[in-house]
Amino acid sequence: MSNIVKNNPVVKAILSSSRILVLLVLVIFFTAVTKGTFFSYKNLVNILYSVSLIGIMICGACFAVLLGGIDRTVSGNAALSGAIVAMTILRGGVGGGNVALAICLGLGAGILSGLIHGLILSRFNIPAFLLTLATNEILYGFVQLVTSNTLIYVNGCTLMDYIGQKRWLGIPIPVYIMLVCILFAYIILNHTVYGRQVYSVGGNRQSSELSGVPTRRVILIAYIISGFMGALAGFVLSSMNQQASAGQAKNYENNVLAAIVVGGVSMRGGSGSIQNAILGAFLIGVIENGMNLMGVPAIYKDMAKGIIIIVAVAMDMATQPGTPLYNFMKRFKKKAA
Amino acid sequence: MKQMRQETLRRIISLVLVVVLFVVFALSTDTFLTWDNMTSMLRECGVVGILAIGITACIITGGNNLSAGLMMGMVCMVFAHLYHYTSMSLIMIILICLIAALIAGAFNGFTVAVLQIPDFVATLSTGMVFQGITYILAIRNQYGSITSELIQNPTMSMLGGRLPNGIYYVTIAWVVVSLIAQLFLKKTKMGTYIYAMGSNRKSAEYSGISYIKVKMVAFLISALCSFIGALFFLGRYGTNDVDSGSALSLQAISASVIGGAAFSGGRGDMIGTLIGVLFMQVLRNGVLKFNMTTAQQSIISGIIIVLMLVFDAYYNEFMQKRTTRAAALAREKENAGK
Amino acid sequence: MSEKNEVLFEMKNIEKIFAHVHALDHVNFDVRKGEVHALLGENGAGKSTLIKILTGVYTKDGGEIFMNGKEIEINSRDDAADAGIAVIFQELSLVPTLSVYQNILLGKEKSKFGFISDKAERNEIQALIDHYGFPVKANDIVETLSVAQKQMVEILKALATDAKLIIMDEPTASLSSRESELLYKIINQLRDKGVSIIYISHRLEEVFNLSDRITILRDGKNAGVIEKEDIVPSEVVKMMIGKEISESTASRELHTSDAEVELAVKNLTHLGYYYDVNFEVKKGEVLVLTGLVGSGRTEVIRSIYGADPFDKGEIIFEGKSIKPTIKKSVANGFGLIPEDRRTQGFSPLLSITGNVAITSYDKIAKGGFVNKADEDKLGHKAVQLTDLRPANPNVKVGDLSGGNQQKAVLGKWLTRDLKVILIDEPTVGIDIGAKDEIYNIIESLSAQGVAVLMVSSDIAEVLRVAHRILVMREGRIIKEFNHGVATQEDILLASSGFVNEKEAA
Amino acid sequence: MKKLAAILVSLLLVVSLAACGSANAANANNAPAEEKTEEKTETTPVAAGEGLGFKDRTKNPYEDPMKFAWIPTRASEANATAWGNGIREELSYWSNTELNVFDPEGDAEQQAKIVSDLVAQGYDGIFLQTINPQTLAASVEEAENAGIPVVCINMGADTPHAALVSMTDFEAGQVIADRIAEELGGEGNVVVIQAKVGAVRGINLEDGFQAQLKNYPGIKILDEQPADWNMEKAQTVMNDFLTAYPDQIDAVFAHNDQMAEGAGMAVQAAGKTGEIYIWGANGETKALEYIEQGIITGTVYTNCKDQGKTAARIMMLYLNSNIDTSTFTKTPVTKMPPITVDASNVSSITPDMRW
Repeated sequence: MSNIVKNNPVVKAILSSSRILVLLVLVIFFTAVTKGTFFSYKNLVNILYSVSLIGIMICGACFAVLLGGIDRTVSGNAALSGAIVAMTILRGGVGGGNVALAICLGLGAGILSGLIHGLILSRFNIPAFLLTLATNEILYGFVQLVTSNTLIYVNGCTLMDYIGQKRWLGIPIPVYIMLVCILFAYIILNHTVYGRQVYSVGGNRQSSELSGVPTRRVILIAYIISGFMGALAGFVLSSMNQQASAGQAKNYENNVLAAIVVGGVSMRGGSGSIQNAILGAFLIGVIENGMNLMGVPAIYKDMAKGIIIIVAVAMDMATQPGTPLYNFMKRFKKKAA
Repeated sequence: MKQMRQETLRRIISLVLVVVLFVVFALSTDTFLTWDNMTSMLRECGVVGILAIGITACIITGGNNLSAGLMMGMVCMVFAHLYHYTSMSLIMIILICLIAALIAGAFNGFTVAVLQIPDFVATLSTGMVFQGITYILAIRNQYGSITSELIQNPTMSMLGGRLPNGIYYVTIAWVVVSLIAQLFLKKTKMGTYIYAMGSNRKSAEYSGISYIKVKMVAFLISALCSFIGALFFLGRYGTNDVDSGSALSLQAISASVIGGAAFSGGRGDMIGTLIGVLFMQVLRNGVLKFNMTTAQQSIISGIIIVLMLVFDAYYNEFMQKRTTRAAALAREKENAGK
Repeated sequence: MSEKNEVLFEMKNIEKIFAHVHALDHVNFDVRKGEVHALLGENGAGKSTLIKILTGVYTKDGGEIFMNGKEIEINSRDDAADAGIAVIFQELSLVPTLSVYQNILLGKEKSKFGFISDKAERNEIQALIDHYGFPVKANDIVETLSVAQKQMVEILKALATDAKLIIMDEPTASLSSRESELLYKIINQLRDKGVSIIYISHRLEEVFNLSDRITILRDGKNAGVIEKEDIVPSEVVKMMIGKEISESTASRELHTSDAEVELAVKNLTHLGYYYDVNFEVKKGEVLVLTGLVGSGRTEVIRSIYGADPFDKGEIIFEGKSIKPTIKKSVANGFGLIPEDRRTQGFSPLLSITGNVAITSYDKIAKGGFVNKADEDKLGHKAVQLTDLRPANPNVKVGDLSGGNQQKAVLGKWLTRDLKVILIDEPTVGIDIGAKDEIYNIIESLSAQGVAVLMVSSDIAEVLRVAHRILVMREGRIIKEFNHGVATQEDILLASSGFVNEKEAA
Repeated sequence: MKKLAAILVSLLLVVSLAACGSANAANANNAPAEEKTEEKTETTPVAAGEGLGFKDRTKNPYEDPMKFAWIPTRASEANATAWGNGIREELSYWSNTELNVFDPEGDAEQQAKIVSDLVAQGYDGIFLQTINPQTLAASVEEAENAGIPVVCINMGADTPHAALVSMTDFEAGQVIADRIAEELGGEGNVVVIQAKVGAVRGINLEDGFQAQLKNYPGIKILDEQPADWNMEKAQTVMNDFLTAYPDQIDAVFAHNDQMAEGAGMAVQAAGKTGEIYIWGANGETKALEYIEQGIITGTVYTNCKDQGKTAARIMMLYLNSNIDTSTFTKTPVTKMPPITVDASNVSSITPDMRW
C-alpha cells in the first residue's frame, strides 16, 4: 500500500504541501461537526466573499514579500483610496461626481504611495517593515485630512452599489475582482519577464545585478503594484460599505501578513507563490467560517488563528534541513522505520 | 579620527534630536516646559519604556518580539481575574502573574528557538494566543458580557502614584529597570552572549554558546518587562480591558530602533532605547501642544521617523564607502612608495 | 633559534577519500615545538584537507594523530581546542559589534554569579597585547579595526587559550606589505615563545624567509620535507608542480594569429586596485591573468564588465571605446562568471532553467511575456552544452554540487551568442573530475571564436587552457608569457615575486 | 562618547529624584509585604455631607478666548461626527471659542493620556466620549480638580464629573427586545451581531437586551458573534448565521447601525428581505434610509447633533457659573430620549435632524 501512495504524484504533491493537508483536515472536521452545512456551495461563496478584500491586498503585498520586504501600508492605501473616491463622488466638485475620475484619483494615490515607497526602499537598505510602519501612520493622517474625520456616506453611485451589493450568477462582485487580481498576479509572476526577475532578485540580489537584471526597477515596480492593489481593495471596501471613514481597513495588514506566511511564502524572499498565499488566506477564512458555523465563542477565535499559524509554519520549518525539528523528525522516522 | 561605532553615533543623533525637539517645543509653546507637563510626559515614557527594554534584548539577538504588549495585557487580565474571582492576597496574585509571564516568555522562546519559526511571524502568532487567553480570563457581568473592574487596592494605586514633588513612580521604575538591564547587557556573561549571538551567530555557536539558551533568556527578559509593565499599568489606570497594551508593541519597537538597535542584530543597548523612548514621547507630547489635529500629528511624527531612517541608511552607506576608499588609498600610497 | 627537536604534533599516513577520490593518500606530517612549519602545494594538493582533519572539521579515514607522543582523537573543533590547536581561517570569525577583549574571551569568561569583572579581563588582554606589541587596544570595537588588526585579534584569541599550535591559512592575502611585515615580526615572537605555527601561503618569498621547515604536498601525497638551510626556490617549486599536466585536446597555438582584436584595454587604472593595465584579446583567444590573491585581477575584469568603476584609461570593444555598464555589457555579448559562485553566481532557489534564462529574456520573451517552451529549450540546451549530470534542468541550483553549480552559471552565458566571456577562478572548490569538463567548455568557447579573458591562480589550469598568460602583481602586469614557452615554475616564481634568471621571451 | 550620553540622560532624571528627597518608591519587583486588608468599598470619594462647592471663575465664557477639546472613542464613527458637529455648531455662535478634535482611535489608554495632557495645556472645557469608564476615571478626576469641567457624551467616567449627556444604551437594548418580541408574537429565534469584544457601549446594549428578554421566555438567542462595529464583517457574520441556521432566524439585533446595515445587505443577498426583522442602534442617516428602503426594520434614533448641542450648552452654563464641579459627589445626567424608529415613523425624522 505505501508504495502506491508514495509514487502516486497527486498524493505526493498533497503530502508535500503541508498547507493543503491542514486545509483538508479542517474541511473534513468542520463538515462533520456542522453536519454538512459547511460543505455547501453557498458557504463556499460566503468564505470567498469574506476573503476577497484580503485576497486583493495579497496580490499586491505578495510582490514585496517575495523581494524580502514587508509592506504594511496595504491598509493605509486602502483607506486613502476609499476616502478619495468617496469624497470626489460625494462632493461632485471635480467633474460633477464623475465616477471614473474618482476611481482614477483613488488608484492614482495608491500608485503614488507605492512609487514613493519603491524609490526609498530600492535606494536605501531600510527594513521595509519599519519604514511602512511609520508611513502607514502618515497615510492614515492623510485619510483624516481628506475625510476631515467625518464618515462620508455615498449612496448615489451606481457603480459602487453594483460592486458592493449586487451579485452575478449568485457570486458577489468583489469575489470576481479578487479572482481577476489573482489571475493578474499569477500571470505576472509566472509568465512574464518581470515575474522571473522578482524571484531572481528575491533569491539573490547580487547575482541578479551581475546578470544584468535592473534590480532597483524591479523593487520599485513591486511596491507600485502593492500600492495599486491596496488602493483597489480600498475602493471595493468603500463600495461594499457605501461609505468611507478614517478608520477603514485598520489592521488588515496583520491578516494579509498572516495569510502570506501561512501560505508558505518565506519572509527572506525568493520563494513562495501567489497561489499558496491565496491558499493561506482561504485557509484562515475557512477557520473563521468554520468556527462561526460551530458557534465557537469569539474569544477562542484569535487563539485558534494563532495556533494554526504556528502549526502551519512549524510544519514548513520541519521540512528544512538543519532545524532541530527536522532532526527530531529524522530521528523519529529512523526509529519508526 | 577613530571610527565611531555605528550605534554610538546613532545615539548621539537621537540625543541631539531630543534636545532640538525639546528646545523647539519649549520656545514655541508656553505649556510645554511646565513641571506638570514634564512629569506627565516622563510618566507616559514609563510603561512603553519598560516594554521597550525587553524588546531591545530580543532585537539585539537578531530577532524581535511583537507579542510584548499583548503579553502585558494578558498579565493584567490574570491579575484582574484573580483579584475579582478569588480572595488571594496581593502577594500571591503578583506571584502568579510573574509565573504566568515567565511561562508566556518560555512559550515565545520555544516557538522561536526550538520550532525555528522566524521571530517576526512567531511573536505575531503567540501574540494572538495571549490575546485569546486575555479574552478567556476576562471578567464577566451577570449577563455574561465582558466587563472591566476597578481595582481598589492602596498598594496598586500607589504604584500609579507619584512622589510629593511630581515624578511618577513608573518613571523611576523605568529608569531603574533600564540601568539594571544595561548592567546585565554590559557586565554579565549572558549579556555578552546576547550581543555575540545577534552579531555573528556562527562564531558565537563555535565558541560554545547555545542559540536556544540565549533566545530563551532574551524572551524571558521581555516577559519580565511585560510583567513589570503590567503592574504599573494597573497602578495607573486601576483597571484594564481586553485590548490593553495591544498598541504598545509597535511603539516600543520603533523607540528601540530609533535608540540605536538594528534589526540585523548585535547593536543597540538600554541607554539608547531610553533615549529612543524619550524621543518618541517628546515628539508625541510636543506635537499635541500645537493644537494640531490628530491627522497632522500622525503625519508629522511619521515623517520625522522616516527622515531619521533614511538619514541612518544613507550614513551607513557613506561610512562603508569611506572605509573601502581609505583602504584603497592606503594601498595606493604604499604602492607609490615602492 | 635553538634546535627544538621535541615533536609536538605528528600525523602518520593520514587517509581521506572524497567521492572515491583520494584527497589524502598516506600523508605524514609533523610539527616541532616552537617551529614555523610551512605547508606548500598547488590548489587541490590536499593542504586544506589536512588542516581540516587536524582541526576536527573533517574526520580522517585512516592514519593516527599524536600529540607529544601520545595518540589523540580529533573529531570536533572542541577536541582540537582542547589539544591546544587554534586556526585562523581566511574569512575571520570575529563578532564585529563586540570589543577586542570580549571577542578573545568569548565563551570562556570568568565570572562571579554571572557578573564579569570587566576591568580585570580588559587589563589581562591589554597585558597580552602589550606583551606582543600588537597595534590594537583591548577596548577597541572589532568592526572599527582594519583587516590586519582583526587578524591579530584572531591570533590573540588563539594565544589566550594558550594554544600550543596556531595554523594560519593565507594570512597575508589581503594585507599590505607593511602589515605583512608586522605579522612576520609577531610570528617570530610567537616562535621564540615556543608556540608552533603551521603557515600556509602561496607567497613563496614569504614562506622561504619565515619557515624553519617546509612540507610539500602534491596530489594528496607527501612530496618532500625541506629544512630551512637547504631551501632552493626552484627545487621547491619543481617538487610542488611535478603533477603531470592533463594534455589539453585543443592545439595550443592560436591557429589564426591574425584573428581580429575583440577587446582591448589601454592603460586602465583604478587607484588602489590596479595601474596602467594594457592588453588585447583576439577572437577565439584565451588570455589568462594570473598572480596571487589581491593583485587586482578580479577588479580589472569587473571594471571591463561595468560592475566596478575605473579612474583612467580606455576599454575598446570591436574597435569602439565604450563606457561599460552591466546592462550594456550583457547586450554587447559579454558574460561574467563571478569569483564567488554562491553569493554572486546564481539564485539558489531557482531551477537551472530559471537561472539560465534570466540573462536571455530579451530573446525568449515577446512583449514581456515569457515563452515557456523556449525557456525550457534554453534550460535543456544549457544542461546539454555544459554536460551537466543529472541532466534535469528543473533541479534547484542551490541543491547541486559545486561543479554542477558552476556549470549552471556557465550555462547562463553559453546559451547567449557570446562575443567576450570574463571568467574569474572557474574551478575553485570543484573536484578534479568536473574541472576537466569546465576546461573543455572553455576550449569549445574559444573554438567558436569567443574571446576568453580568464583570471586564475591554479597554475596547472593556466597552462592547460591559456593561449597567452599575463602575470599580475600588486596591480601591475609584470610579465607576459606565450604558451608553450612558460613552465609552471616560471609562472609561480613570477607571481610570487622571484624574477627567474632565464628571462622568458 | 557613549559614556557621556549615558551619564547625561540618567543625570537629568536622577537629579530630579534627588531633589525630592528619599524616594520611598515601592519598586515593582519587590512587592510590598502589607496584606490586603480592607473590603472592596463602593466609590464615594468625597464625604457625603460636604455638598456643592463654589469658586469664582475669572473668565467669561462668552467673551474671553476659550479652548475646548472633543475626544470621541473613534473620530471616524458616524455618531462621534454628529456629536462633534453639534458641539461645534453650538459653540460657533460665540467667536471667542475654539474646538479641537483628538482621536484616540479606540485605545482607552491613549484617550486617558490625551485627557491628562490637555489638563497640562490649560484647556477650559473637555467634551469626552469615554472608551472605558474605569480607565478614564483617573484622568477625568485630574481635569476636574484642575478646574476644567468634563462633560461626557453617551459614556461617562467612574468618577463624579461636570455632566453626562447620555444616550440610553441599556434602555435602547430593552426597547429593541420589546419590539422584537412584539413583532414575533413572543415566539422566535434571534441572532445578535455584537460590537468589538470588550467595547463598553456594546456591553450596555447587550445587558439591556438580555435583561428584557427574561420577560419573553419564547424568544431564544440562537447565536452571538462580534463584527467589530464594521459593516463588511457584519455581512460575513450574517452570511454565516444564515448558513448555520437556514430559515430559523426570525430577528437580528446589531449593536450599531453599521452592522445592522451589513446584516441587511446579507439578508437582501439571500433574498429574505422582509422575512427577518433587523434592528440596529444610533439612528445614523444611512440606517434611516435603509429603513425607508425596507432593508432593515428599525433602529433606536437619538438626535446626536442635538445631544452635542445640549452638552455644549451645559458646558457654557457651568463655565459661566461659579459652581465648582470638582466637588460634585454624583455626576448629573441628562438622558436623550431614545426614539424607536421603524418604517412607520421614519419620516418624522426630518432631514435637519439627520446626522
